[in-house]
Amino acid sequence: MSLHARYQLQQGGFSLDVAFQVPARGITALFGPSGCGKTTLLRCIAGLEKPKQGFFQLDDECWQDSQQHYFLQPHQRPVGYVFQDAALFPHLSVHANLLYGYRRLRPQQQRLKPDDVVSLLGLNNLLSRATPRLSGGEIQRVAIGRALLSSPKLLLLDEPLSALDAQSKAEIMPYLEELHNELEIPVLYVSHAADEVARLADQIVLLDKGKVEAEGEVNDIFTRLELTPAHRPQASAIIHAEVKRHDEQYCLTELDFNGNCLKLPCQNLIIGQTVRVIIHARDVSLALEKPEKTSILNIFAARVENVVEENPSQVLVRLEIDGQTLLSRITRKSAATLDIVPGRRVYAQVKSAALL
Amino acid sequence: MSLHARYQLQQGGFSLDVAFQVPARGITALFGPSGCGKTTLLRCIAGLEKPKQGFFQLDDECWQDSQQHYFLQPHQRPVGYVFQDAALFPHLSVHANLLYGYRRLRPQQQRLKPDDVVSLLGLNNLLSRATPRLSGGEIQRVAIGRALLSSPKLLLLDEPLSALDAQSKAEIMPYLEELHNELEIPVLYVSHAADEVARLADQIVLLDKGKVEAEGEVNDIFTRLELTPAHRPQASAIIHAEVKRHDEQYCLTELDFNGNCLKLPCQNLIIGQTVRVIIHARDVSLALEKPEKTSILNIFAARVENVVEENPSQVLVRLEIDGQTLLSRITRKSAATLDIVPGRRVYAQVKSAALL
Amino acid sequence: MLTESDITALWITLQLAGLTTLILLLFGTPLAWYLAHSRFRFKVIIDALVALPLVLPPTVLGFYLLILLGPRGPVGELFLSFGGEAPAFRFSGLVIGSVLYSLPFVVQPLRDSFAAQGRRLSEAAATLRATPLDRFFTVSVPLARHGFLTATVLGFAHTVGEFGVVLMIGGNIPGKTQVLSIAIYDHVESLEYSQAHWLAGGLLVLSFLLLLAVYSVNRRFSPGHS
Amino acid sequence: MLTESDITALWITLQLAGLTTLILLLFGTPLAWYLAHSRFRFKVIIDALVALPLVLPPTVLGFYLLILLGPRGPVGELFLSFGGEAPAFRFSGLVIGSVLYSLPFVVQPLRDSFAAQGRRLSEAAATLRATPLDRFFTVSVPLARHGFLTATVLGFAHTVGEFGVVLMIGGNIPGKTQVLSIAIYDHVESLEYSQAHWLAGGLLVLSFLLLLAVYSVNRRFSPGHS
Amino acid sequence: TPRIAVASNFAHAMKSLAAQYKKESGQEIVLAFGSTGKHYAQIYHGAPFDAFFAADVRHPRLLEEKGIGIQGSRFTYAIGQLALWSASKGFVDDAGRVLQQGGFRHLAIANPKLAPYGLAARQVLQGRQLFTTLESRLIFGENISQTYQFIASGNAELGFVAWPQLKRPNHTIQGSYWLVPQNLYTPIEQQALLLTDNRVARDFIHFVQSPVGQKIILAHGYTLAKK
Ligand SMILES: Nc1ncnc2c1ncn2[C@@H]1O[C@H](COP(=O)(O)OP(=O)(O)OP(=O)(O)O)[C@@H](O)[C@H]1O
Ligand SMILES: Nc1ncnc2c1ncn2[C@@H]1O[C@H](COP(=O)(O)OP(=O)(O)OP(=O)(O)O)[C@@H](O)[C@H]1O
Ligand SMILES: [Mg+2]
Ligand SMILES: [Mg+2]
Repeated sequence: MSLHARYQLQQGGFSLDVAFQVPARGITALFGPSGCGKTTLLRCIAGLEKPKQGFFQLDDECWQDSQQHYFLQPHQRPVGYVFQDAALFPHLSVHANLLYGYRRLRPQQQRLKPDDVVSLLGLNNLLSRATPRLSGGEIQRVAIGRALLSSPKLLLLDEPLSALDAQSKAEIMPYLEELHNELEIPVLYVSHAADEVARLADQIVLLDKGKVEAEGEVNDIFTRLELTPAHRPQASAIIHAEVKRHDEQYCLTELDFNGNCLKLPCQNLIIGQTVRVIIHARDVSLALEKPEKTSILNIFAARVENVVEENPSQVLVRLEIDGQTLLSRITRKSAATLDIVPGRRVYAQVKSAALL
Repeated sequence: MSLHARYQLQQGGFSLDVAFQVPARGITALFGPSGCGKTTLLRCIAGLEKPKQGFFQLDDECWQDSQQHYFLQPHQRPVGYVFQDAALFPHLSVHANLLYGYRRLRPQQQRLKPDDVVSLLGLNNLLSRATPRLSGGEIQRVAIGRALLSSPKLLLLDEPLSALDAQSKAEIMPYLEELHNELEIPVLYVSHAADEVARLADQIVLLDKGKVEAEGEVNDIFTRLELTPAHRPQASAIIHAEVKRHDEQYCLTELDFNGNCLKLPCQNLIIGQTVRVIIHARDVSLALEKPEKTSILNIFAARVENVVEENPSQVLVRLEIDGQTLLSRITRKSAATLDIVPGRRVYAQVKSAALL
Repeated sequence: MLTESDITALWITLQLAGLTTLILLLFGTPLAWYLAHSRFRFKVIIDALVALPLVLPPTVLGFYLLILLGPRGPVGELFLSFGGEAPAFRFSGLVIGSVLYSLPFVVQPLRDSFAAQGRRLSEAAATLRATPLDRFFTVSVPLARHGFLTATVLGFAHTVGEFGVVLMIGGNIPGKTQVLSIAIYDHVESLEYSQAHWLAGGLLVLSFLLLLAVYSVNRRFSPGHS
Repeated sequence: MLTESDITALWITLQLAGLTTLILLLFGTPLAWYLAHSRFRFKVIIDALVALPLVLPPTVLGFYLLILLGPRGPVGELFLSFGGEAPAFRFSGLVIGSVLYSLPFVVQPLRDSFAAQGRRLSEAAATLRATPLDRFFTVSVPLARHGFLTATVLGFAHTVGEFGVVLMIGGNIPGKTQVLSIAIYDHVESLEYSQAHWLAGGLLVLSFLLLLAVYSVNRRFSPGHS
Repeated sequence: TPRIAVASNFAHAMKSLAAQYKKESGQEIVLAFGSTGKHYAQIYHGAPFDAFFAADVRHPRLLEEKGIGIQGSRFTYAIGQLALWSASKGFVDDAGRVLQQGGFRHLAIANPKLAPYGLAARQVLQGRQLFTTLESRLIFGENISQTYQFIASGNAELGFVAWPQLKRPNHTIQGSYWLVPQNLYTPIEQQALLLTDNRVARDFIHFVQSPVGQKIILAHGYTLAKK
């Protein structure tokens, strides 16, 4: 169950030369600087570019194999593509845009209900509107809805949330997550927002100048210290934890990872469920003695594994807490003062953590 | 020296009815959910919409006054407008796009050099390219360059950085700041990214459903607790501080505010200079006793002014440190355990702070 | 005012113009699409060929068509050898002549409309499972609405007004190949001015109303387009 | 093969077609712009009027122009009252007739091109200090390139091929108002077929080369447009 | 029903003939008007006409020579008369002196290459040694009816038209004219040719040559060939 892609393409002065393989489930983030070829890659996968050398396979379905001279036409590929510039149909109303792909499916293929998508994306009042009269964010929401309603087997999202405000994002992101869980659609997700990526993605493919620079699990990539900082998403660690109990009084949810208790603002979770939590390095501070009478609830005994200088002022510290990796960003001065060296036992104070 | 704007406009089912006045210097952020009328407002200011009721004055120059039947045509208004969808000229090369406005200025009006703008925006390799062949981020950079080179007296930026990666942003943002300082151009800046707003903006105008919900200094708005959370940017406080000394050894810069010392990763600042620092509520934790042997360098004695429940799990605490306001977000449980009530003396631990 | 033969001529004219426009839209549309989107190096030749019939005076074009399509012409002989009849002096001949002569007025506006819309939206439709034909009809054609309108109006009106080609190849046979334009021309030629005025005036008013209706309907159904 | 008078006719034809196209582009462009962008309720009337001359047979149109422009016609009288001469049988008359008759072929493609580009980019130019005229010439016109090409080709070719109007209003004066189309026509009518063939063939080849050049140049200077 | 191709200049007379013929025989005749040059090309290329009434002698003769039509059926059905006409009263005198006197900018004639009336007009001018002097003022109609329109609309002050155009039944002549004596130009013979062995067409041609037919032709301003 995986997604293989291999493309070689020359476009003016730019050449794309990528090959990667990621699990065909969950969200894979495509991350990289402007002009590195993310859009071009998505276009290849959708079949809109026809590179001389190209191979694509999703699970056991091959869409393209230049060696076999095999090429599935774009309309035969079950992708849902949210274009970077939306590309709504100007001659159709919002409603007709949304249903364009939906109407072309056989009924048993229609896995989403238009009404659900419309209300989730907050498009109820816009349905009869002509698309040239929409605001930037409205355009993006319609584009997302249109792609989702075509019940794709692979979602290609090219910065789908860039024009949206925090609240719209906060509403749409959980839905995207749920979607890919429920419908088990793998998603390729282009985004410049490290937060978004950290929150949504399971895997990451880092691109630079048309080449794959790194690929792997989000946690792996986010905690890899050797990647050049410019391209590295926010340093963070991802923790797999189990829901233990709810503190009704203070509305907190307690999670357990490797015997440690992590408290989060209350979440609508079922006890016993396994969840993933992201902890950014910037939210983790270190202390030599266990801090008392502090507002920080999550304090863990940890062992320093590694210290890497991030810049002249700051270091990244890789910690181990009962087998779980955590990152902490502290000043070089603190590292010196507290004598943070590999092997040292410290307390990690986690100011905030977010459920993924 | 201020910017007055007052517009009433009906557009299909949407009505814009705003009036605000902000200082005609620095960056004013327009903040609000998708479809609230930000783009429409910018279009009014640029003269592209002609509302029945409208008034606009920048310093002592009136651009529009519907009561006097006075209306300056768009091309007579010295604005630099970066459109939400860029609107590059498809028939012109990148170079010709950049110079379109520049060439229409008298030499003494040309306050920026094309070469500088080009190299800052990293467009050197693209100059001869046709614009339909650019990537999303490249398009945005050209649009920014084109607007800047028209040496405007007012910059209107409609989500100019939404398609850019963190590094490009990090390069362009300081330039925008510098620009508006050096050239003293006021900027109206639409963005959904609270970080960007916090970093760049001096004033904020909060819009919702076509109406002004709040306006004022960034610090004021960010620390106002009564604004509905959905529209509120990240809760943060802004501190004015003076550069005191540089710690060469650990590459730290020490700032002073009201007698307190704030240490930041080293910055290229001149001693004696006054700077603004943003401290997010999420980065501030509280302790009753002064924490020792911790990696957190910035710990201040503070007095609790006010506690507001943000949601069932979390509270926002407004602190006073020698006359300076700071916000801290902690769990309700910690607030109860530590008995955080107005008047209480605490220690505020600042995990990170950023220069604006 | 109008004689019976004038009415017959009107009827033939409408049939001719309608059929010609239909054929032109049918064949001109794929041709226009090809010209707009193909990257074939020599398609400029086709581009140039399409406009070429225009530069010949209609009567002269008709003359050559007569030579070609008459029973002694190569095309006419072809028709005859297949058991048909040479198309000259029949309605089919009129149609062939009109199609050829009005071709550029249909193909060129369509080509421009197709070229102006680019491939972007057609690509979007492709990712939404629309087959090439499907997206052609649901995206490219509606987006080329203005082009189709112009093509139809120019093609139809030009066929109504054309008479050189039609006169030559049709032979002005009343009830068969005499179209309205020739009828008016005949009236003018034989100094029957008042009849000519009536017929021309009627044609103008009719056409004006038709055009007005077409443009108004088009306007009403324009979506958000400014 | 070509007589001297044929060459003169060719020369007059080129002048006529060139001047007509120029005038049409000059006046047709603002008209097309207006039709594309105005929100005036009754502009559909103008839209319909533009296409109207087409439905009349050229000779008939020429006949009415003759009456209109003649010394007893309202326009002719106007000319005379200003100390000018009635334009019939002069080059100016030919130009007036051709302009009127080729008007829709120039205005309609331009109108479509202007309408298709919307106002977006013109607005962008406005915020970059371009005056309305400036942005018209630096944004709207280049973006309507395809439309201008089509308008020019159709307008020019149609004027070259037209002869009904020109014959009627020009009086076929050799060296003055005898254009090539009439010359070819005369050859055909007077059974001088071989001369007609030569002339028609020459015209076709010349036009073909001209069109080919125009389309090739246009293609070479197309920026990134697919 | 037979179809007959008729030179445009003979349209009026032919309509009267056909109407009268219908009254007498009950037979319908379909008439297709046009220029003789076009008709010639069309008939040569197989146009379905049963008879051809040309505006001149040359075209039917050429057809006959090429073996088209019923050999020996060619005959002169009418002879045209030339008139100098102006739409203004008193402009043209009854001897055509106005031609020498000048006082006009445009003199309209039919194109001598295409129309026999044009040829005749040129002969008249040449006979008076006026052709070269007036050449620059000549306006050429494609055919005789265009020439008439040039003059009628006032664009040409005067010109040579066909007498039958002026002397139409139920039509009073406007302006001034000179009926050019027939000795000043080669007679404008108009010939007809039977193209098929159609019975009605043949019968109609007999009717045209009958006294009733000839009376109608004369009434329209033509003269007849001396038998
Ligand atoms: N011509 C129109 N007719 C009807 N409604 C319109 C028209 N133009 C814009 N609107 C509506 O006006 C509202 C404001 O649009 P505007 O583009 O100003 O929003 P915005 O604040 O810029 O949003 P975003 O952040 O999504 O870009 C939107 O709801 C939009 O749908
Ligand atoms: N037709 C073309 N000819 C030449 N260069 C091209 C063409 N199309 C794209 N490029 C270049 O290819 C590179 C990759 O473009 P692409 O759109 O894939 O970038 P991207 O990673 O999506 O960037 P962004 O984040 O800015 O959208 C860019 O530098 C772009 O300028
Ligand atoms: Mg991209
Ligand atoms: Mg907007």
